[in-house]
Amino acid sequence: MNDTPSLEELVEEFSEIDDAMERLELLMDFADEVDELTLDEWSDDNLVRGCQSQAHIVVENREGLVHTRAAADAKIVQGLMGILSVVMNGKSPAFVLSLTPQFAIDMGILNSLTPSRSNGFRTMFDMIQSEVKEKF
Amino acid sequence: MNDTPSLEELVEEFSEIDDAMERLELLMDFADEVDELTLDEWSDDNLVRGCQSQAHIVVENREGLVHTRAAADAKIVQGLMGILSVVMNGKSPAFVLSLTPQFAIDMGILNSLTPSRSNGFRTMFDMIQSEVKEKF
Amino acid sequence: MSGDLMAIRDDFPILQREVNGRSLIYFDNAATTQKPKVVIDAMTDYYQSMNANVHRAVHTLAGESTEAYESCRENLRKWFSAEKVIFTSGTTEAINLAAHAWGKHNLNKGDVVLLTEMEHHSDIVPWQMLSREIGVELRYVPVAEDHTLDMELLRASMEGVKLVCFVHTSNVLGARNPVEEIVSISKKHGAKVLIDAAQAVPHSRIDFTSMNIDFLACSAHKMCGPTGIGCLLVSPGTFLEMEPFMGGGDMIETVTLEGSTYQKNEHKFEAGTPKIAEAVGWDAAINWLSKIDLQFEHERLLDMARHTANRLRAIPGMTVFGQHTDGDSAVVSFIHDKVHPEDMARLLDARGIALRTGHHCAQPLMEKLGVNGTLRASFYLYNTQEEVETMLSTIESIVERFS
Amino acid sequence: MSGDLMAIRDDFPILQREVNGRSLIYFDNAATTQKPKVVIDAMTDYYQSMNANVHRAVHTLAGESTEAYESCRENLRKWFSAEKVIFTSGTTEAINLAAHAWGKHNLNKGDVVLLTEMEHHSDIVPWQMLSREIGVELRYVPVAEDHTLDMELLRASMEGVKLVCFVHTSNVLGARNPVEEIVSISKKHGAKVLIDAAQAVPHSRIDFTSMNIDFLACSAHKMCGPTGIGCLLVSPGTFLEMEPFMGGGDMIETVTLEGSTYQKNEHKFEAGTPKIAEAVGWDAAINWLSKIDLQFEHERLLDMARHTANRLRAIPGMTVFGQHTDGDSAVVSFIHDKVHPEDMARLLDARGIALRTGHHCAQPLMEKLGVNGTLRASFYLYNTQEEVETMLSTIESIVERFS
Ligand SMILES: Cc1ncc(COP(=O)(O)O)c(C=O)c1O
Ligand SMILES: Cc1ncc(COP(=O)(O)O)c(C=O)c1O
Repeated sequence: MNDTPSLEELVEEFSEIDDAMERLELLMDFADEVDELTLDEWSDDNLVRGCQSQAHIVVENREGLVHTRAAADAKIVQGLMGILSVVMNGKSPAFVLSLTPQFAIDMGILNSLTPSRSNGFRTMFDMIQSEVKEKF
Repeated sequence: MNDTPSLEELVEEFSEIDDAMERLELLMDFADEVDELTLDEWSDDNLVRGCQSQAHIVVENREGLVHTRAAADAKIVQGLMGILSVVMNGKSPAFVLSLTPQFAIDMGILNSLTPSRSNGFRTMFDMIQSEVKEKF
Repeated sequence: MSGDLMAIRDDFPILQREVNGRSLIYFDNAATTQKPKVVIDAMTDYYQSMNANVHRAVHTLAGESTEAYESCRENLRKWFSAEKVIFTSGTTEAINLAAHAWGKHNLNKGDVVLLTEMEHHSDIVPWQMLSREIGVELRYVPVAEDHTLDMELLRASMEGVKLVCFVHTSNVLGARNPVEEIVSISKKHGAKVLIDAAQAVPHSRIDFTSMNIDFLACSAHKMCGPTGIGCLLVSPGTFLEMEPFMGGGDMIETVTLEGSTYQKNEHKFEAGTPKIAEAVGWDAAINWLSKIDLQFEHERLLDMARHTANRLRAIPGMTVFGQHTDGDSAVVSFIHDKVHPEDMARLLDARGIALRTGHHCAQPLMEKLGVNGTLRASFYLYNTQEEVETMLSTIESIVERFS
Repeated sequence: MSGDLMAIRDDFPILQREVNGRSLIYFDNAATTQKPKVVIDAMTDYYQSMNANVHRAVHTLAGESTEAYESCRENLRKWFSAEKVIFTSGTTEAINLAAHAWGKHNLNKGDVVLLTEMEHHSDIVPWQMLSREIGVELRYVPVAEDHTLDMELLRASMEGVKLVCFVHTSNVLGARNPVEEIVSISKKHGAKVLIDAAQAVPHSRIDFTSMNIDFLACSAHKMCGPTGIGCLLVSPGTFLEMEPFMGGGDMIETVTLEGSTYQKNEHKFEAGTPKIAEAVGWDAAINWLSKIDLQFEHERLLDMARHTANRLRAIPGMTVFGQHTDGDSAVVSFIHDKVHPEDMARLLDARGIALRTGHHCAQPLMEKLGVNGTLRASFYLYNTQEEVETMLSTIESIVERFS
């Protein structure tokens, strides 16, 4: 866990990239960081509603620490999930609840946080926090 | 009939007045030119629909010449009727049908001919022409 | 003129306009208010730099447009302390929406909808149509001799009432109704409450949640915003009882040939491409209004209305309607027994002064007042005492000359 | 780029915009088009110099506003050769209006409304709602293998059909349906016809009267006009069969507590303060469009679409929908089997290129095509061949890199 970058480091890494397409490429690389839900685990219960792509996410309580598992058909969406995984997995519920989704803007990978059918990030983020509240 | 001013003369008379209120005053003077319908002649049949004020108008065929009779509760509206009376009464149907309502704009007494609930002039004008078509 | 007022006037480009050679004096604010430059600019800027259809796309312009559109809703939520803000094309559509989406599905034949004789047609006709459709009974609270609602009769009319709809502030009389009292009576009888706040929202902050009502309807164009947009505020509980009104894009979750499922949030009631630029303009209007001391302005304008009413009452043959008590809005309706309202309005217009004439979409109230129509002067933030004096002396001289 | 095209581009301020450091390439025109400066200026000018509520006042601004509002209607009457032009907030409201004002009062339980699988949700959901309300039966003409309407099945489906509703030009496939043939079949069976012309009106002149149909719905925002306004064209005979939809100000003749009588003209269906600035903007858009050689542009854009479709088809793993035959509109829907549409759209956006992704409010058609959604590039007057080449080479390199 020690070698996972901090949120600040991630924001810096992304925001240093000038080219928008390169930023998205890097984001897509984070798709691999997701502890992936298998296809048969996809269900209406863990569906991120309002996403344009198929996206699923679950939050587990692993000995008092947050662990997310997720999957999406769009790679950029799974990349966003990857960022959330890196930032949140293995962290305390208090830490996860202290986060705001603003970092996605600061990273330069989203220009809006308004939940809408084209922007499931906010919805994913809110889903995680509310599951954390429920399960811890 | 000889001493009735022509439409051109009327347009000139009005358009020479700079002050809008004075133009309206002159217009109100024309209310007296109307061959007035008595109150008990006001009916749904001769109602100018869509006027804000109460306005009534009838067209008579007097030996092949047009004669209008009219009345309105607003003096400016009756003034407009007065102008129409001066211009149309005693004239041939062909002449009346050849007129367009544009002269009210040229006179500077209306800024719109769109029939609407605040502008019954166009409606009055159209009513006369369609009655002329019917009765002659 | 105070510096503040001068600054406010500077924000309104239309005040530079001349009408018939005179500076425009715009006293038709209850019909629609003028727009500050920031509102016009916000819409121009929207069209010049981010126009796109909202919600269903990932490209930058669509993201920005969605953000702009939804940020108006967010702003309205805060401005009105309301959780559910459904965009409509105005007050009228908002009330029709309430009638269709809630009334039709939650009221039954014989249920009573209580209205008042003071309502704008927009708060009468939708209910008459609903009544014809599903057989609800309409009952009207009369306007008393003193031009206020007859509260005794209101209290006596509550039997069987399931919904009470009334105008917060009359567009003819300026009268602010005893809102809190009516709400409390209604709630005691278990009735829902819809308030037509078209004339209230321009003049005061409304706190929807603390009013404890179910619906509130208003229009942007009467509060410095653009035409073509308004909203219906709905309490969260009542929101859940509403069925879709219009069908189409944006309000659905899924569509199959067999049937459709709907969105769960406000979008459920916003079928089709929304009023995007209009929301951007309204957002800017709210931001502009939030810098104005509305309470101070309300009192200043009400003083103007009282002064106007008093001076008009001093003119022989003049009847002035309304009481102009505290909380009323700055609207003065009047009529002269010799000079027809339409003549008066046209003569005033010849001096650049804009007043409205007619029944003001409140024919039942006109009937009660015993007139076909009135002249109406309604004041707003950019109006000055000087303008009022000009109007008053012009009216005085018109009456002198033409009666 | 030709001089004409440069002149057209100069009229659109938003084309100066950069997205992610690149000049905006806007290929989301089927969702909404951009606005020429004259349209934006007309609305600005309206708000800065004549804003007032329409119809019921005699003052100068109200007269000018009324004139401006009604002159848009007059312009549309001429543009579409239509006698009755009812303003709505868009295509969606126009179809809902037809369903409520005509369908509900003229169709009976068991009557069939014929739709197609190619419809936009706006031409499905209102009829599903009507079906639930009054029990009309909905029947859908299938889309054939070649992505055109199955005309044989259409012919075979006419039994009991009282109303045929179909999309003139598909927003997904660009397919222009055989409008004349469908109308003639429908009329032979005595059915009324409603056409969803949202995608047709931006690309060609429509002559409503000579089409011999009953309703046509369209939106201003897809033809260079503002958001928040559209219209329903209605044939004079069918117009007389329509009952009011929404109630309120402006649509009534008289209101009493007992009931109301309605206007006889289009105002009957335009309750409340209308979309005034929006009409002014639309009017300007029509005037701007009237100077464009739409036939020429249509062919230029369709060529662009064909070129795009061909180049895309050459990419391994790419599926392209639609035929792009003569008369079709310049819309290309496609999907790659390795690169998710949302990823593709975001990567294109990183290069300033705006495409839409998703189901395009046509889920039944998506189902038929066997996809959840597509990418869609749609071209309009200001788009250039260079922009298309940029998009194509960007797509090619994205596919190479990310699949
Ligand atoms: C074919 C078609 N019909 C209807 C609509 C709905 O139009 P609006 O959203 O403007 O009401 C659209 C646009 O999205 C469309 O493309
Ligand atoms: C009290 C009241 N209710 C309703 C309305 C209708 O508002 P709109 O025309 O914006 O729908 C108005 C304005 O005309 C009003 O003054």
